[in-house]
Order: sequence, then C-alpha cells, then structure tokens
Amino acid sequence: MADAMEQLYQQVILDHSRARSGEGELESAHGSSFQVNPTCGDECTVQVRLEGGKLETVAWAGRGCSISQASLSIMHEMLDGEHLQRADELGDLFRELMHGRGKELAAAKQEDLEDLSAFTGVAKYPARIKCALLGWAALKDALAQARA
Amino acid sequence: MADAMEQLYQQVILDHSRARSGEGELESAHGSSFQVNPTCGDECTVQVRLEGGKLETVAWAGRGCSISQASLSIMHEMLDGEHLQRADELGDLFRELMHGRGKELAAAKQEDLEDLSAFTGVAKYPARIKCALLGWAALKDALAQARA
Amino acid sequence: MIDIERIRADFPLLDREVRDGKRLVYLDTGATSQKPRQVIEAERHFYEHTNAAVHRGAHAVAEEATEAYEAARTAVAEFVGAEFDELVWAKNATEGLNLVAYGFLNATLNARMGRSSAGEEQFVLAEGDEIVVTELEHHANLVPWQELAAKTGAQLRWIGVTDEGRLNPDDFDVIGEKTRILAFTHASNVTGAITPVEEIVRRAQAAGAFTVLDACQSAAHLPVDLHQLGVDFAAFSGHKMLAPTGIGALYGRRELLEALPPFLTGGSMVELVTMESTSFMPPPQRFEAGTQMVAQAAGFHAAVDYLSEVGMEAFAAHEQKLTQRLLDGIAEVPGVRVLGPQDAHDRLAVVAFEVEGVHPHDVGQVLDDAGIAVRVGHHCAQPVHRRLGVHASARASAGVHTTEAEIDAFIEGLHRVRSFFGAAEGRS
Amino acid sequence: MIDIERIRADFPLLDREVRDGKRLVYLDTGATSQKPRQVIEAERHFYEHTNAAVHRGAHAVAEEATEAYEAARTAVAEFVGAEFDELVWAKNATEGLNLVAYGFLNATLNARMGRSSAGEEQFVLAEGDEIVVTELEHHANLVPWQELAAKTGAQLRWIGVTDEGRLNPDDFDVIGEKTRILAFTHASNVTGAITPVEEIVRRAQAAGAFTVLDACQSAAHLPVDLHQLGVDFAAFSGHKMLAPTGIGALYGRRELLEALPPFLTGGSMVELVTMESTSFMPPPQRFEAGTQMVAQAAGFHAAVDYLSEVGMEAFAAHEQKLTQRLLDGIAEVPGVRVLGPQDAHDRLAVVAFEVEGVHPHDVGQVLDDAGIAVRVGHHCAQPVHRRLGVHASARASAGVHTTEAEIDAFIEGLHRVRSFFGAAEGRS
Ligand SMILES: Cc1ncc(COP(=O)(O)O)c(C=O)c1O
Ligand SMILES: Cc1ncc(COP(=O)(O)O)c(C=O)c1O
Repeated sequence: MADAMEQLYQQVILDHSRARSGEGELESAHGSSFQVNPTCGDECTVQVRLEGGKLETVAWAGRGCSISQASLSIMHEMLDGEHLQRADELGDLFRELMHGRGKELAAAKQEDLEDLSAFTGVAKYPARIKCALLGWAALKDALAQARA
Repeated sequence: MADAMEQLYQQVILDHSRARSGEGELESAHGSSFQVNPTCGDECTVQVRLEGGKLETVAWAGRGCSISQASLSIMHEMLDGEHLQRADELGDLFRELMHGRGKELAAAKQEDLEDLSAFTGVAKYPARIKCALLGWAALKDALAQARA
Repeated sequence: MIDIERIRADFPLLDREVRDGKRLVYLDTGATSQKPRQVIEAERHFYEHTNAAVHRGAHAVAEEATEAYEAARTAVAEFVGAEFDELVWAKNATEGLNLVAYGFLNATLNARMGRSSAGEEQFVLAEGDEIVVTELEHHANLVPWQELAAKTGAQLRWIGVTDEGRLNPDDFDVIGEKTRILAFTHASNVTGAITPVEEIVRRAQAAGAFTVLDACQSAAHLPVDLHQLGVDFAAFSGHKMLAPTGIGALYGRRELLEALPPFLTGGSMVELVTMESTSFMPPPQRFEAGTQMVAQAAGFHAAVDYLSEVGMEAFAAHEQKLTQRLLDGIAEVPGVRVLGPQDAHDRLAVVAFEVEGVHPHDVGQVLDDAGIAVRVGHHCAQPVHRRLGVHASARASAGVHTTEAEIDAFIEGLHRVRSFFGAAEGRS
Repeated sequence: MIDIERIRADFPLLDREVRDGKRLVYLDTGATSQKPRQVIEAERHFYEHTNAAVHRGAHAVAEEATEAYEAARTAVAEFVGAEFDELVWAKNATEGLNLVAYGFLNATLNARMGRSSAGEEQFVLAEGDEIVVTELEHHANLVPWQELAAKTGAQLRWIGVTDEGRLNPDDFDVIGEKTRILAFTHASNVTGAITPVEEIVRRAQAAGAFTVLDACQSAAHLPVDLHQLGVDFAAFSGHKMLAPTGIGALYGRRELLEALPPFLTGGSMVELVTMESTSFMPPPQRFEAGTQMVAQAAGFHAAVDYLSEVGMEAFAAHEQKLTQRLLDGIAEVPGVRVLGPQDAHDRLAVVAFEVEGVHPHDVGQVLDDAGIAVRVGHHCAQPVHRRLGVHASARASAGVHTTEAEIDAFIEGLHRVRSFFGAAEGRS
C-alpha cells in the first residue's frame, strides 16, 4: 500500500473515525446546524450550548466517510467546554490548513492544530476538503445562531 | 465580376425581379398562404382561384431578394390559367432542381422547367434555396387549401 | 468481436498516468466517457475550417457550418432510430427532460391565460392528473417532474424498485386512467438494470399517457431504436457516448414536437417578431433558441460514426462479458455487496457496490491511489440508494475501451481496500 | 497598439480560401467570432488530459477537471468584474436571459402554490406590474420578457429608438413606479450603439426595478466591469468572444442569485432528494443542472486570457479606428445608408446598412463571391429594423484580427455590388 494513503489516513484519523467522540443530541441547544455534502449525501448536525463565553457543550450526529467523522470527533474533543474564542480561531486555522493544498502552516499554527494537524495530507485531495470541513461549517453556523 | 455571379443571377432572374408579373391581391381566393423566411423576415402571400381543374388565377404579394421575387414572378407567368396538374408537376420539378446542388436535371425535365431552369445555379448556394422555394411553398399550401 | 487494442489507441487520455506514475484505469464511463481522437479532431477541424453562424448567414463558411450542423442532426437521429426533424439539440439530457416538463407547464399556463396554440391542449395539466416516475430515476428525470407537479397541482406517483434493483412489476398498476405522463429510465445508472420498455409503453398507451424515456445510459451502451420502442420523448447526452461535453439531444415524435409550446425563447426560433408578439418556427428550430453548440454537434456526429463503426451490437456484447467478469470478481471479495442484479442478463456494465464498514469515499480514495478511477457518492440518484439501504456507493462502469485486465486490476484494488482499512482495524 | 499580424497568425480559419481560391475576409464577428489556436488547444488539451465528471468524482482526473472548471469560472468572472460565485454557466446568452425570466415565473408560480422559499417574494410578478425592454433588443432579450409578461399578466413596455439608432432618452420616462424589471442591451448588434448604462441603472434603481443587461456585444468588444455598472443580472456568450460554441454565462448579484428559484432541475444542483421533494444547492450550482460544458469552460478561460493579453482597451481602440474607416468608406459609396450612428463615438464596429434597390441577400451574395463574409437578414432584431424602415440589412462587423486592408476590400466590394446590380439595370 502506497505511502500516500498512509499519509492521508493518519492513524489518529482512522481511530477517531471508529471510536467517535461527542456523538449525541442535546436536549436544549442554543444553536443547531444541518449540513449536507451534495456529492455523496453525507450529512451532519452540530448542536451547541453556550455558557459565559464558553462553548459549554458541542454534540453532533451524522454519517459520512472516515475523514468527515474523524474531523467531527476531534472537533468535539478539542472544543467541548472551550472558550468561544478558541472555537472561532481553531475553525479559521483548520480552514486555512484545508485550503493550503497539503502544505503545513507555520510551526506555531501547526502545533496549535493539535490532532487536527493529521488532516494536513487531506488538503492535497480537493474532493476530500469538503468532507473534512463539513462539520466545521455546521459548527460555525450553529455558533452564529447561538450568538444571534 | 466573377462568372459565378453571372451564372447565379441569370438575366431572366434579374429581369423578373424588377418587372414582376402577377403581383396583386385576389378579391375572393379559394386558397391563400403566407410564408416567411425566418433568416431575413422576407415574406410572401400567394393566393389562388380554381376553376374546372385549372388554376384560374394565381396572384402574389411580398418582399424579398431578387431570387425570391423572380421565382414568384416566373411562377405566375408559367402557371396562371394552367391545369392544376401542371402546377403540381412544375412545383415538384422545381423542388427537385433546387435540391440538386446545382446539377441540371435530365434534358427533358430541364426543358420542361422553361424559364425556371435559370435557377439551376441557385441550388449551389444552400442559403438561397429557401429564397427560391418560398413562393412555391406558399403555392403548394394555397392549393391544398383550395382543394380541401 | 471488437479489436480492443486498436480502439484503445484512439483514446489519448487513456495514456495518462495519475498519482505518481500509475497507469490510469478509467472505470467511470457511466459518469462521462472519454473521447476518441476522431471526435476531438472533428471539433478542432470545425473551428479551423467551418466555424460560422448557422442558419443565419449567406456566406460560404456559414453555408458549410449549417451543412455540418444539420448533417450531425441527421446522423445522431439515425443512430437512435429517429428522423432528423425529430431531434432537438440540448446542452445535455437534463435540459432535454426539462424542455418536455416546461413544455407541459407552458401549455398549462397558456391555457389559463387563453393563449393556447393549436394542438397545445393535449399537454395541459390539471389537478387530479398524475405524473408517474420511478424510484430508479436519476435526479434529472425526477426533479423536473416534481417541479411540474408542484406548479400545476398534478400528483406525482412512482413505480418502486425490487431488492435486486429492478423496477417492481407489481407497481406497474400505478399507471392508470389518471396518468398523463410516464417518465422512466431505459437503464439505471446505479443498478445497471435495463427496463422492459415495451411492457411499460404498452401500459402507458393503454392509459393514454405520454412516455418520456431517459436514454442516457442506454443510447451510450446499447443499440437503441426509438421508433421501435414507441416512446413519445427521449433524452440523451453526448458526453456519455464519446461526444464532446456541452451537447445532448431530445427526441420527440414529430406530431408532438409540432404541438409542444416553446421552452427557451430568443433568436433563431422565431418567425415574425414585433414588440407586442412573436410567432415561432416549426420544430426542431422552435426548440433551439440562440446560437447552438455547433462545433459540439460536429463532434457528436464523429462520435456516432465511431460507435457505428465499432458496432453497437459488438460493443454491447463486449460490455456484457465485462459485466460478468465484474460481478464474478466482486463475488470473490468478502464483504462487498452489489447494488443491482447479480448476473449480466438485462444489465449494463455499471456496477455500484458497498464495502462493509468502509465509506464509499474511502473506497474510492484507495482505488484512486492505485490509478483506478471509479465514482463515489449517490450518482445523482438518492432515492434508489435509500431504497437499497445505503446513502452512497462506489461504482465501477466500463466503456468501449475497457479490458478484462482492467477489471482484474479493479478487483485487486477492492482486496486492497479491504486490507487497508481492515489492517488498520486490526482485522487482517 | 495591437500587433495585428501576430494576432492574425493565431487564427487558423483566417487562412482559409473560399469560392474558388478567394482569400476569406471575415466580417461577421458580430454573429460569432473565430477562435485563436490557444482556445482550440485548451479544449483539445482538456479532452486529452483532464476530461472527467466535475464535482462528482473523487479520483485524480475528476479532481483536475473540477479545478479546471472552477478556475475557468473565476477567470471569466474576473474578466467582467464579478466574483466567481456570481457567475453561472449557460449554453449561450439566450439561456442566461431565459434563466432570469423563468426565475421570475417560477417565483410567481411558487407563490401562487404557497411554496415560496425565503427571499423569493421579491421576484413575484402580478397584474399591473411592468416589464420594460427596448426596441433595440435582440430577440433573445425581448421574447423571454414577452412570454413572462403574457404568463404572469404583467405588462410589457419599451423604450423606443431614435432615427440614428440609439435608445431615445425621451422614452426613459416609461421607467416608473410600476417597473419591476428593466431589460436592455449594452450595445446593439444592429446599430452598434452603446447604451448609457449608468443613466438607465440610476433610473431603474430609483424605481426599485431589477436590471438585466444583455452584454453579448459589449463583453466581446469593450472592457466591462459589471460591479461598476451596477446591474443586477447580465448575460453574454462565449462564442462571440473567441471562446468555443456551447457556452455562455449569466451574472447575478450574489444576494439575488441566492434568492432566485432554480430554473433547470436535475443532478448536481440538489442537496437532498426524496421521491416527494427536493432541496437545492446554493448558487452558482443551483443553476447548473446536469453535466456542464466543461471542456468549453476550459476554452472560455483561454479566450479571456487571450483577450486580456491583447488588452481590452487596446482592442477597443483598434476597433474604433476600424469603425471610423468603415463609416468613412461607406459614406463614399453612393446609395448606401448606414443603420445606426454615423460616427464612431459610443459605437461598436458593427455596421448594418442598406444598398438602395438591392436586397441584403443579394448584397451579401456578391460580397461573398469576392470572399467577403458579412451577415444578411434581420440579425435577430426585427423591431429595430422595422423602426428604421427596413425589413433586413447587410452587416459588416469587425474583430480583433480585422485589418484596415480588409475594410478597404469590403468597401471595394460594395462598389462592385452597386455596379453589378446597377449595370444589369442599365443604370451605370
Ligand atoms: C446583442 C445580442 N444579444 C443576444 C444575442 C444572443 O446570443 P446567443 O445567440 O449566443 O445566445 C446576440 C447574438 O446573437 C446579440 O448580438
Ligand atoms: C440515467 C441518467 N439520466 C440522466 C443523466 C443526466 O445526464 P446529464 O448530466 O448529461 O444531463 C445521467 C448522467 O448523469 C444518467 O446516468
């Protein structure tokens, strides 16, 4: 099996795509967003509850490929209970990475991505960028609703 | 001036396009047809009166290029007062000539065309065939109405 | 028998390498076909020698362009068993199907506004009327009818699909007195199933309904004779049958095209235009507003010439062998389920499948890494996927240039997919 | 200054001979342009290396095809001063204009059936509403509005034309409170007159009307900045601006495209599809149903690159010189009347004319015999011909490759037309 595939499907991605973190439905969300990847019909819903400048809870549900599921799972792990500012920044950073055609970001940024840096290779495959970003589009939208 | 143009615009065509025969409107026509050449908006109306198996009167009105006007004028000269069978046959013969890509028909047929044989060269110019046939399409339609 | 090596030499793109030097195995003809050099050359030749406005100029090049354009119409019409004036150019099959649906809509609106032309009444829809489609349809032959129904108050009904991925004959009874339109596919782009057209047309005719055939997959892979099939309308796309992108065609029975109101309006489809009103040309021009895809028509002409030279019977026989090999090969790979009939009978070489525990995107990715191009997703047919219990699938589809060795490479790739994701799971 | 000899070397068709060895003088760019080899090559390259389904596949070639397709969108959008997601592909300008007209129709029908989506209400038309067009329009920007008016009960009104062939400013007052849509051309394909867009847009905005610009002739011959012009929608065709046949574009302001209901429906423009209902993608995809003209988009990209390299300012300046020479030359030929402004100011190198006593078909034929290709007929604009007192005309139009020597050859040809028909009349 080619190196390229191992670079794309980093172990952390495969792990998160199977043992997924944060799946579930919130009883009373402040914001909720449903997103579809029209190519494959993959979909996800991200729900958020805010509390004092924090993303008190983020939960998600959906179906999709390993890339999209891992991205959602890691999102949950990194952001559940975090400051809203961190959520915004991480989302922007991740989008920057995904539009970088497979190049790493500056070292500090790359470090800041933590587990999400495993997606660096995904950005080499334009058709998969949407998979990686699907959950993050939903998060952004859900946050905007919650703050409105 | 090239021979090609003199072959196309035979003197009989130029003459008929200027001194036109049969223009007018019938008081009580048995059949009447209006035809348009959509490329240029040229149009003509052909009206017929029948009497005892004959095309008692054929008249026309319209505007168009030298080819279409001459064709209508010669049609009138050749068919006014003629037997219906002659009208049908001549129309078919002329259509055959026009779809022959500029080749003459068999000698007997070519002779039968009389002045219409001047249009032989027109058939080399696909865009002009419609001009030559416009009046004949109207005649055919008007005759069909008159007989219906 | 077709000479596959000679054919392959005609397709420049097949020489391509992908993903760091891997030889391309193109198994995505169901989505769009590759083009033989004869087609590419026909388009180039048109631009370099014959390019001019069609049906509009009297100069030499315009005359030649018009002849090339109309000769293409005759050739493509003949290829599907139709007369030249029954064939309308469209940019793709989707537009062709929309043209028919909007024809019904416009007839209905014209009637409401008291401006119907002669013969249009037969296309007027009213509440209580029914439009029948099938669960097997590509979105192109479903959504236009949903829209038409919603805008006219007609009711949409459908024929279901069996577990095997074929139209369910038990449902043919939805075709009844109220059915005004019956839109169905000749062959599914997901399950590969070929429809028993005669049976359905017979029922539609008995019910007095118009039939609209989606011939996208069939015209590209089977000998098709539309007059013999007896359908009222049919649509297909050039790009699926070796022709350029940007061109397709709608077939309509002459009497129907003559009565159908126009869809797109503008230049070249009108007779007399005043500021107040407009009269329209007879078909096919009535349905061809504006400057058409002329160079693409020349390419389409070359494509049907190419296919005729190969011979559609021989081509179909070749594909049937490939289908069998695909199905046999897949059957050997554990955990892979085919969505569609399991044998090559009445079936195209379009094979969608799911790999247990691996999302189609991930299946496609690992195949792609080996140079094997398949399609992943719902292939613009969400309902049939849902019906077969999945949301998406991967799909291998063969073309006139596909070899048995390529099928084998694909099967090997499937094993690799399993071991890659299986190994990572610690399963192998 | 543009290097005309270098440019001419890029256009293979200009090497053609016609009518027994005569060198072609192509003065029919107003109908359709010839293609530089860079454009022909871009299309060929696409077929030989990049051809695959766009936005649908995950394999390597499909990725490259998608990138080529979207890069083309960005380039063409930029060329006319728009953002990439404000540009929708269409098969030609005619389809683009129909898309807008049908958008209004669909919004109106959806409202009647109680199925409007958010934002659609702004496009709903009712009796008493007015649609304003002009007497200068090409049928493509007239007939769709006639149809829309007739189907919705809205009223069609229009701005007239002066004897000189320009929009009559006295008529700008028809734009008023009731005006919902104002559709007008940026430049006439008959009189060559360039419209004072700013003035009209200002009035439309004051009236709260949507503006729809026909940019077919302008985008091909002038620098155009749609954002600066401030129009709501605009349409143009690739084939008139060195690009392949079979592709055009519709521009729409982002907020408007977001709210406009879909026109053609089918694959690639949907999100979720069940048998019962469908949700649609955001623009531009919402308006691009089915497989698009992808190779032609690659060619369109090459075309705008080519034009940008020549420089639209330099190109327009070159054409203005040609316009002057055309007008001056014609003025020397007795009995020839120009339909349109007599000087090169605010005017394209599109010059329609009549030759006294000679029908345009016959004018064109004799020019053609000398290798000179002009257009004859009504050029899909019957109303303005009628307004200027003729039914048809002959028209010479220049392109980026046109030389002054060619204009002179044309003028010489006009003399020949006169003497041929004059001599036969015994007049000369
Ligand atoms: C001013 C104008 N508008 C619209 C059109 C229609 O363009 P198309 O035929 O490419 O759709 C043309 C060209 O024919 C034109 O010159
Ligand atoms: C069965 C079927 N119908 C319709 C279509 C639509 O064709 P196009 O996208 O060329 O309009 C396709 C291809 O995508 C198809 O496979």
